[in-house]
Amino acid sequence: MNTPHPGLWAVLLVALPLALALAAYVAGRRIRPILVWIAPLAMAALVTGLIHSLIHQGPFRYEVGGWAPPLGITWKVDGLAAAMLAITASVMGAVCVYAPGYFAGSFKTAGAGKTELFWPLAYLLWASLNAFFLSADVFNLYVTLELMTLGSVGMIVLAGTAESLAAALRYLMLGLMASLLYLMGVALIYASYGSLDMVALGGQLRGDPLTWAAASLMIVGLLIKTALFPMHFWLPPAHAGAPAPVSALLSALVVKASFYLTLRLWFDVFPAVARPSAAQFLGVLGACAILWGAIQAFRADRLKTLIAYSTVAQLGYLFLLFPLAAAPAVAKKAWLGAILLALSHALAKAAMFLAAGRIQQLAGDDRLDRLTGIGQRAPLALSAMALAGVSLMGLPPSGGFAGKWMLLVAGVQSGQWWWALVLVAGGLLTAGYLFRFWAIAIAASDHPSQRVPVNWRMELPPFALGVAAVLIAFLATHAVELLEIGAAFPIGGTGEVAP
Amino acid sequence: MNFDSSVPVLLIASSLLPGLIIFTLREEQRGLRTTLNLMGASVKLLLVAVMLWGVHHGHAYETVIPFLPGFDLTFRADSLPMLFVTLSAVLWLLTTIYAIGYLEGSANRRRFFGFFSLCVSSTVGIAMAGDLFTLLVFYEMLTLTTYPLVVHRGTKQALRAGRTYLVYTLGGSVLLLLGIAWLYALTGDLCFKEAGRLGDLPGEYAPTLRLIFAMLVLGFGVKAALVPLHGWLPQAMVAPAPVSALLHAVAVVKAGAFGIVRVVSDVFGIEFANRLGVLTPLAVAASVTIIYGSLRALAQDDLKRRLAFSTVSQVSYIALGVALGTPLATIGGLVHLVHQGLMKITLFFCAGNLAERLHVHRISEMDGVGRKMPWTMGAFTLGAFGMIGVPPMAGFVSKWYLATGALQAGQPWVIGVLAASGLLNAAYFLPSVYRAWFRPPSGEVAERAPAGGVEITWWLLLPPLTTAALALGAGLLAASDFSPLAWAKVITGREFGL
Amino acid sequence: MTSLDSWKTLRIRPAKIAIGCLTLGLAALLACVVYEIPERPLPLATALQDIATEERLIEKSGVGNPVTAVLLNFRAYDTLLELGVLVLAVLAVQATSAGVVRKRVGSGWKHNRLLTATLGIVVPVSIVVAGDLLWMGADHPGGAFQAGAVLSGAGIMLILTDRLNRPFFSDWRYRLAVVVGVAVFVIVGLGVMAVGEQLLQYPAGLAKTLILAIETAAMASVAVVFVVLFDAVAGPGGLWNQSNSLVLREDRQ
Amino acid sequence: MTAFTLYAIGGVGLFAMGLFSFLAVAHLLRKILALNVMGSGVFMVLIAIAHPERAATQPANVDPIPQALVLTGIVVAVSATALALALTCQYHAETGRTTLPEDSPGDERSDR
Repeated sequence: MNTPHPGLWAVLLVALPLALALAAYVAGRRIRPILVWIAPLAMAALVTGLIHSLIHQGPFRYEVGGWAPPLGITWKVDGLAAAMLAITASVMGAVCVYAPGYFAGSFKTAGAGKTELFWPLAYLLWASLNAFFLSADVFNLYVTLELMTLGSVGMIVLAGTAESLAAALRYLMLGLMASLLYLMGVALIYASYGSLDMVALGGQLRGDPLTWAAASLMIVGLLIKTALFPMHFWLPPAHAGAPAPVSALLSALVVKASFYLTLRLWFDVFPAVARPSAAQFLGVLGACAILWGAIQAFRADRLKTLIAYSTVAQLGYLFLLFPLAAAPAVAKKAWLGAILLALSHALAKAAMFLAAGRIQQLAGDDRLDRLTGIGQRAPLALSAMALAGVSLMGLPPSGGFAGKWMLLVAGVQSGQWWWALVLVAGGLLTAGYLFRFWAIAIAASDHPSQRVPVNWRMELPPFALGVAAVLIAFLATHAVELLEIGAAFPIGGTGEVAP
Repeated sequence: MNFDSSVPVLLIASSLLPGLIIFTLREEQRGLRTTLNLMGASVKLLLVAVMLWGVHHGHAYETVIPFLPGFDLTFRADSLPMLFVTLSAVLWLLTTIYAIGYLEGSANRRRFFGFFSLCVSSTVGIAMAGDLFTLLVFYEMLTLTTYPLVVHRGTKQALRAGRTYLVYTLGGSVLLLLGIAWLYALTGDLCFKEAGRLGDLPGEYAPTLRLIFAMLVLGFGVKAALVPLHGWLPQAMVAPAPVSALLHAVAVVKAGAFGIVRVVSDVFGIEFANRLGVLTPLAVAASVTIIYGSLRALAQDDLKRRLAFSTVSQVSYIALGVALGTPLATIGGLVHLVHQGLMKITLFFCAGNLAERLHVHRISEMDGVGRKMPWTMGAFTLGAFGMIGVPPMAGFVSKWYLATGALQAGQPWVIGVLAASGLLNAAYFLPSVYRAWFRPPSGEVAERAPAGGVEITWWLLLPPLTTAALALGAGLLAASDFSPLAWAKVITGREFGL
Repeated sequence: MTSLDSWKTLRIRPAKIAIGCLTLGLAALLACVVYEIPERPLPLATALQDIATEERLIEKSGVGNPVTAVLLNFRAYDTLLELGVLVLAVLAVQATSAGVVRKRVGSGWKHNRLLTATLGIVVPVSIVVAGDLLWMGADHPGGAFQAGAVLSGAGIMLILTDRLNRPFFSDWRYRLAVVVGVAVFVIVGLGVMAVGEQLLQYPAGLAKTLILAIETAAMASVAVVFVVLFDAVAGPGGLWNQSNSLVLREDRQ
Repeated sequence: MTAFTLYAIGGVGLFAMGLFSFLAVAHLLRKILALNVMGSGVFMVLIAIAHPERAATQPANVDPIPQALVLTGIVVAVSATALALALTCQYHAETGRTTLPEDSPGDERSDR
């Protein structure tokens, strides 16, 4: 047997977490060390293997079951998918190391059996995220979307409070409604083209009313799941109410997944109906999200609510891609910028939620007015927040800066200066609400600070994520190389555009 | 990577690494922290010495670090960067020594020294940046790393000062960010080049370029405390004395002034900027700042506030120098970058000593302090005379060149500004000197130190004495080969192609 | 009473009218769109026509019923994930009710003679019917889900008559039964890769056997999942009974 | 009007009715029912697509793919409904409410 088919990596990326989830459910605590330490390393190795084979053997399609479309389901493995898989592995790995400490510390009294459920749920979520990023079949994507929704809901209610129940219900209801909108779109597409394969559809779609209606249904469904303004209202209670490791997964990964599919559909499948006016409209919604999310974050009285509203705002940035990429001359820059932003936001937001969980545990509460001087008790967690915050604000030399700078240049170069203004205004607002927290955290506290030993397992993962959110900027050139692999999108070149 | 191209990186690393390591240390590991700090500062000085020698012999140290596609981090150390790098390296060592003594026994020293080192790294990055993008990256890093220092004490007042600082600097950053992006969209290249690179653009771009110039200068002007963007600086004096030294001399206001110099001379080019007609408004703004700062300084009783407004006034000499657009004035502006740093840091060190030892915070409390702390007040007096521009102090040299440059530019009104400023300087510095030496100790000072001198520890005394000596030396030995003046002449010669 | 108040008693609010217009518009739009579907060509459906015309494709699938062929061979991966959805539902429901201290209460129907007599018929018949559905599903309508649903009916009856009264979640055998469908699916899917095939690509000749194995496991999972879900929500002492006043009435407050 | 269009338009109608109910009604059980009606609408459209007269497999047979999709969709819907019911019961048990806090009756704002 010669070199393994690159599909092997992809298969294992889905099968391994799935199998581990089942094992975790049946076996309970017995396989905990595998879940916490070994599996994340194995997943990292698998992602590395996949990226390696992508770089050397190029992008590939994988026909699951050996049936070609339109009969079977295929995966499309390209650079963008690999980047999403890699970021998923990073965040998941950090959460796996972090979670035992969190649940041990936060749920001493509540049902201990309940926290056992975190593991099968998290690993199932991991499997469904990976399956989602790989899939190129619009119906299969529907099933994985549902998997993600149910998994997320199951994890939100682990918090066990009435608020988290309400948040989970709201999230579930809207998620199901959004999925059904999406599914109706899928039905219409199949009815008029006879295929569910995104690659095949991409070359064939016409710009007629039916396609337009199908595209709208699918994309609106996904926008609800991405919590784009004004459909964001379900997000803050859900992300703020969940246990911290769960919040990290939801804010960093789950909302990115539906954004990822929106991108794929918009640029790969529906270019015939994706009109510039629609792109500008999405940009406007993104801009509103940036402003509204920031204002709400500024008014938040709890740390986790603040971070959750920050997610609403940061998701808005990603939607500036649509109008900016509509200008061919700067499309590459806009692409790179938006993807870098998405990746660095995933790292930064996960870092923030995990650090917030630690801070909440130390302070017994995450109300901002109780956190005065908390920085002295959890310096490492606060450093993680600071590093992540640098990236969120878009200050150099972080991944957030890299992304925003590329978007900014794209905006100015294509003469769409209003998006450039939105970008910088958003950065200022972000600084506003983040410094509001930091000022509280580093203020001199009235009580003499008790020394708390650093809980490495809970403070190192967010710190590492924060560092990664900053250093990812230096991987930007490599990110371009990766994203170019098999890109049907307008990436390519080095981003150099003649003046 | 050969030695020449790794030097700029090493120079940044010599403060970055100690800073990062300090964060990992425990608060109690005082000895290790001090060793790291002093080692880093010494290594940096050594590197600077090597580079000075190299640049003097015609080397140019260049490094390119790939960053974003189309936007690399480029570092280039030739004569202008070296001027700033040398200043900040020397002052960093002295400020570190001072801070070790000053913060003895206070809380959060790990945080302080860590961010302090990062600040200096950012400053070196700003100095050596080979293009506007790199400059922007390090300029923003400087903003970020300074904030924890400004709010170091964590009091309400400090937090308010920190907020003001952020509002001003981040506002400036926005202008800078947009201006640089616009410039890039226009020219596709952000590299610095002597005499600028925009001269070839067609004439119809002139209004756009003027707007970009305004955005960039305002962006840098925030840190350079150009009126009316100076509001953060007097507030920030609530921070501990070493931080004031950092803000006023080592890094922050200097970074702003340096940015303005870069924009005028190496992005637009002095000649081209003159043709665009943007230099005169800049000169006027600088002059207004000089007079306004001095007037406000006169009205302050709080010593550190008075010094802060004095900085507002003095830093604008640098902008004024390049704005006048003649070789002599440019020399005056550039050399003032160094001179002002040396003199102002002396004054802040001394003010810190007074506060620390005698709890003197106001001018009106300074009666007789000279008798109690003769060495400190000696350094203070030298610094004050320098600020006024008394020969042969360094300040005199700068003002002399500025004045002759103004004549060369045919703008004699500037001499009036300089003279007025000199008088005002005298008016707000001489009373404190007079009180210190010629009035008997009164009130609290007398109580605290009933008999004889109460000079302070060497950690706190050595730095101001050194800087005062340097300020004196820079004036006395201005004609020598390695004086700041000689460097400024070399730089100006290149810029004007002389 | 102002006109506004009468609006409220009718409970027709402007928001509802707006939503009504919106959804009506959507309905009209979609109706127009689907109305014109029959005239459209299907550009990408060529391979599908092969299924119908070429008997070989169906033969290769190992089963005679085209729907089963799609579910367990052509698009078996969807079905695998769908079984994953079932597992997730159980996990999430368990997470919801885990904090609840369950009082196992009897339904009081254990000694109802009519029910006992019915059970004696229904349970064995269900088992037979389920087996038949599973076996017939290969070539006729039916299959694992239908069979599992029928089986679960029997299970639910046992629960309602207090004959099956167990803390399902804490019994590892039930947890194993919940996941066995996915587990067998994954094992088969990966197993065929060992003989050099793609994921879930059954080797020639083995298709029917493997599909039956998967279907049997899936049936077990489906049956247990439905029973467990029913028990958690509506069983004696389940969530429904704990919130005894939950009816289709809006809050009074 | 062919059988296909009849079913398809019926499905679209159900879908829209479900959507209206979902958006306009606050009671959680009604919302769950509404979602199921919506789902049935989509399934009906898919079944219509599979109709021989419209099937991708013209001219011979019923198209098995949409039928398989419907079966998958039903199982997903059942799972989701079970979870939604469990959550609703638990929510009601803990808070005594049958609506989410934001769209309780009397509040003009409906569930967007």
